Amino acid sequence: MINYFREIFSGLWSLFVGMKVTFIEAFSPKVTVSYPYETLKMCDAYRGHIELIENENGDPNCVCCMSCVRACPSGCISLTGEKPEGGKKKVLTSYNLDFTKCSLCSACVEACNFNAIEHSKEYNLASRNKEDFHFDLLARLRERNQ
Amino acid sequence: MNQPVELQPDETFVLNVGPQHPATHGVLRIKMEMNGEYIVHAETVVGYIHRMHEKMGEIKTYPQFLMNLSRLDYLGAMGYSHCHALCVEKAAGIEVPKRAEYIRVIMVELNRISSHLVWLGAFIMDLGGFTPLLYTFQAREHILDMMERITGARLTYCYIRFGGVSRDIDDQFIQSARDFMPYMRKELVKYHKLVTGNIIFKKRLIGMGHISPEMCRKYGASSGVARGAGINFDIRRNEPYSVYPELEFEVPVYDGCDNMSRYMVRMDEIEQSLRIVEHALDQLPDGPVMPKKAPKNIKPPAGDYYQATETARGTFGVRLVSDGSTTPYRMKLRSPTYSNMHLFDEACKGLMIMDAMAMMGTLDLVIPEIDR
Amino acid sequence: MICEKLKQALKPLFPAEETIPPVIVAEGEEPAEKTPTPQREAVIETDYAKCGYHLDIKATPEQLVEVVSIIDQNDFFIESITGVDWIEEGEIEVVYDFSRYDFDLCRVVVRTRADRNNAELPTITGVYAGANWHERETAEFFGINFIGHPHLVNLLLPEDSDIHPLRKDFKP
Amino acid sequence: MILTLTILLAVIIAIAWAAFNAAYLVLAERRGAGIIQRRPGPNINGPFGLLQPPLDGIKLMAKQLIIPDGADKFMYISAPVLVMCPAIMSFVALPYSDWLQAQNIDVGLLMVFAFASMGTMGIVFAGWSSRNKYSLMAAMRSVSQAVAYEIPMIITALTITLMAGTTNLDAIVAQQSENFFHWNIFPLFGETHNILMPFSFLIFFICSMAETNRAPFDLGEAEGELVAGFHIEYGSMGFGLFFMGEYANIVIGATLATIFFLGGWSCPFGLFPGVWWFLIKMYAIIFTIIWIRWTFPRTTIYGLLNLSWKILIPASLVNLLLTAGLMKVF
Repeated sequence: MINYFREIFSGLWSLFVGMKVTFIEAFSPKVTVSYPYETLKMCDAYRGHIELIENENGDPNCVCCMSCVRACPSGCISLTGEKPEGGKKKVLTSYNLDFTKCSLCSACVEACNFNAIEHSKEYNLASRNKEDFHFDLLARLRERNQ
Repeated sequence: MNQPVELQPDETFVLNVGPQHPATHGVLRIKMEMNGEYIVHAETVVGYIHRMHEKMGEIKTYPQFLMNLSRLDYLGAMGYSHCHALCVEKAAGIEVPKRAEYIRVIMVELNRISSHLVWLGAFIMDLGGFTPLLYTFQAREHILDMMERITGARLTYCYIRFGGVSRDIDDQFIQSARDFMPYMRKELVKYHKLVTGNIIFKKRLIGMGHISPEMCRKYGASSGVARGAGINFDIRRNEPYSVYPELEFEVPVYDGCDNMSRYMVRMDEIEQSLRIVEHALDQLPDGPVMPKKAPKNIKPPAGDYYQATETARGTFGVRLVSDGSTTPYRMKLRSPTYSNMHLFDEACKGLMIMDAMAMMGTLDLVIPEIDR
Repeated sequence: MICEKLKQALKPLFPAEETIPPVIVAEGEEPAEKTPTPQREAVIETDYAKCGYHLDIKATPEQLVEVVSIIDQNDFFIESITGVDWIEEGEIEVVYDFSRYDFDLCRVVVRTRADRNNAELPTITGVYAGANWHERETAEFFGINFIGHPHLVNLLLPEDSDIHPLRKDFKP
Repeated sequence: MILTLTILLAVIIAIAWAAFNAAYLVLAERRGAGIIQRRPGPNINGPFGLLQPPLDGIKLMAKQLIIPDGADKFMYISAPVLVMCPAIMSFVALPYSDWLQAQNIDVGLLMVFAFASMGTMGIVFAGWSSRNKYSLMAAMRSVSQAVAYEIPMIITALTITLMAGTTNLDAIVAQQSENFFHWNIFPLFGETHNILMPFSFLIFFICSMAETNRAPFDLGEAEGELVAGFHIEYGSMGFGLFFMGEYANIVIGATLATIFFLGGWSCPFGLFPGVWWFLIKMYAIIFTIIWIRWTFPRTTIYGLLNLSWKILIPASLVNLLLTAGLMKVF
C-alpha cells in the first residue's frame, strides 16, 4: 500500500522535474537562425559544387589532363580542350558539370594537380528545372570576370 | 499489464504500416496482422530505397567507391567509411600514420555521439514527446559544426582516405572539442532529468519489448540490442582494431532485455564516446595524416578479406574479394540494422502496436542502411 | 581455443582430412581464392591479421546444414550470408560468416559452392532463424534456390523482378 | 422580440468567442512550443505572427474536401460538425463574469457535461466513416478513454455541487466569491475544510486534459503509431473543424476548472473582481496545458486506462465521501 502511494508521488514528482527543465529552457535564448532573412557563412572547408580557378590573366588554370574526369565516381564532369595553332599547352574549350549527379565528394579537386578547380561556397541551390544544374563552368568563370 | 492475450487467428485484420509512416523513420513497410491492438504476425518489407551499393562496389575503383560508404547511413557516415578503409588497407597493406588513426577515431566517436543524439530525439518522438528532439539537435549542431570545419560536409563526410584522412585537425578543432565535453555532459544530465526519470517514459519502457540473448544470437544482433540483452559484445573490445586498445572506455551492458536496457546502453555510450574523444585528444601524436607515398592505384593481392567495426548502429562488416585488379571482385557490406530489423518480426509478436513502435525505436533504424 | 574445439567437433564430418598430402595443405594456406583447388583441405586455419577471420571451412552442400548446426551448438551468431560469382569456374560460392559474442574471438567462414546454371542449396533457416533475410538477399542477387526456405521472395529488389544483378554476366 | 435578439446576439458572441479562442490558441500553442524549444515559432505573418490563424483558416477553406472512396458520406461530413457544435453550445452556459454570460441556466453544469460528452460521438463518427483501419482504431481508443475519464471528472464535479448546493455555474462562483481562502481549491473558510481539494483539482485537471485528447493523453491521434488518428482522412475545413473543436474543448475545460476551483471572476485578494481575473486564471491553466504537452511523451492506452480506473476513480470517490462527511460535521 505504501509502495502504491510512493509510486504515485514519485511519478508526479518526476513530471514536475521534467516541467522544470522545459521551463528553464523557455527562458533561454533562441538558437535558430531565421533562414531566408539571415544566412550563415560557410566555412573554408565547405564542399559546394566545383568552380574553375583562374590565373592572373583571367584564363582557367586547367590544362585538360582529364584526371578529374577519371577520378569522378559518378561521371558528372565532361571537358574538352584543344591545342591552339602554334601553342604548346592545351586550352580549355568547355567544362561541363552535371550537378544532378554530383555527390560533392571532393575526388576531382584532390585529383587535380594544377590547382584548377575548387569548391564553391554556394549552398542555396534550388530549381524546378533539371537543366539549371548542368553548369557550364567556363561560362561562369567568364561571368565572374566581367 | 501487457499480458500476451490469447490470439484467435480468425479475428485478425491486416494493418499496413508504411512505407510512409511517421514511426518508421524512412521508407519501411511492415505488414502487421492484428487482433485488435495486438500484433499476431508481422512481416517487414524492406528495399524501397535499395541502390545496389554492392554492384557499384564491383564496377568502381577503390577510391571511387570510398565515397559511397558515407551514403549508407546518413547519421553515422564516418564509421562506415572507417570500416571500408580499414578493410582495403588491410588487403593492400597500406600503413596508416598514427596521427591519422587517432583523428579517425576522434571523428568516428564524435559522429557516434551525433548519431545517438538523433536516435534519442527520434525515439522520444516515436513515444510522442517532441521537445527532446530539438534539444538533442542543438547539441548535435555543435558536433556538426566542428566536423564541418574539418571535413567540409555536415552529413556525408568523405573524410577518410586510404592511408589516412584528407585534412589535418587544427588547434581550433581541438579546443572546440574540449569545450564540447563539459557542455555535452551537462546536456546529458538534462536529458536524464527530462526523459529518463519521467514516469510516463519509464512505464512505456521498463519490461516492454523483450528481446532475449538467444534471439540476438540467432539473428546476429549487435550494438544496443545485444548489449541491452546482457551480452558484453562490442567489436571495439572483442576484436580490437585501429587504436581502440590504447584508449580507455567501458562497454555499457544492461541485462533487462527490454526497451529501457537498450535505451540506457545508448545513453551510456554517449558518455563513453565522450571519454574516448577526451582520451584520444590527450594522446594525439604529432606527425603526418597521410603516408609519405600515398598510394594512387590500389590493387590488393587476390584474396578474401573481412573487417568488422563497431559503428553507431552496431557491427558493420566489409567482405572484400579481390582479384588483384583496381576494382573489387566482390564487395559485401554487412549492415548492422539489417540483422536488428530482421529480429523485429519475431520480437513484436503479441505486443500492442504502441509498444511495438516503441521497440522499433530502440532498434535505432536507419533505412538506407538496411536497403543499401 | 574455441577454434580448436570447433575443429574437433567438425572432424567427424570431414574424415578425408588426414589423407590429404601435405603439399596441398601448404597450397591451401595461401589465399585460397586464387586457385581454389577442389582438393583443398576442408577446414583450415587462416591468418587472422591478414584475412580477418580464423577458420575457413569448405563444405559441400550436403554437409552444410550439419556444419552450421555444429557451429550453432558452439554458440556462434550469424553475421552474414553472401555469394561470390566465380564465372570462370561456372560456380557460385555462398559464404556464411559466423562470429562469437564473447571474448574468445573466432570468426568462422563457411564456404559452399553450387552450380551456376542450376544453383540450389539447402537452407539453414531451420538452424538460424536470422538467416532468412540473408538467404533471400543472396537468392535474389545471385539466383540461388534455397531449398526449404519458408518465404523465398525478393527482399531488396522489387517483388516482380527476376534479375540477378550480382552475377558477373548481368547486363542491366 | 428584443429578448430574441438579445439571445441571438449572445449566441453569436459565444460562437465568435469560441472560434476566436480556438484560432488563436493554435498560434499560442505553436509560439509556446517554439519558446520551449528555443526557436521563434511562427513570426512572419503580421506582428508576432498574429495574422497566422486567419491565413491558416483561408488556406484550409481554399482546399478541396476529399471524401475517401467507400466512406459513409453523411457520417463523414457530419463528424467534424458534431465535434465543433457541442463545444460551441457549451459556451452558452459558461459565465465569464457576473454579467457576461449568454444564458444563465440552472442546470448549467449538467448541460456543459452533456455537450462535452457529445464530442466523443463526432470522433467515433469520423473514425468509423473514414474507412481506414488507423482511424477506426483511434476511434475505439477515444471511446474507451472518454468513458474512463468522464467518470472521475463528473464525480469531482459532483463534489463541487455538493459543496455549492447547486448546479448553477453562476451560483458556484458566487459561493467562493471572496479572497483566495474561499476558493474551492483551498477551502479554509469555505463550506468544508476538505484538505483533499487540491488533489481533487489535480484529478479534474488531468481528466479535462484526457477528455480533450490532449498530450500526453492524445491516444486518439497518436502520430507515432496511428499516423493522425481519427482525422487521418480529413483535409480542408473538415480537419480545421476538428482542430478548432479540440481547442474549444480545451477552453471549456479550463473555464470549468476556473469556475469550480479557482473562484471564477473573484480576485485572490478580494479586489476588483471582474472578467479580467477570470481570463487570467483561464489562460494560466491553458498555458499549463500547452506546457505539459511540449514536455511529456505520450502514455500507452493501458497506462491511460489504468490511471483512470485504478487511481483517479477511487481517489475521486474517496474525495466525494470525505467531502460529504465533512459537510455533515461542520
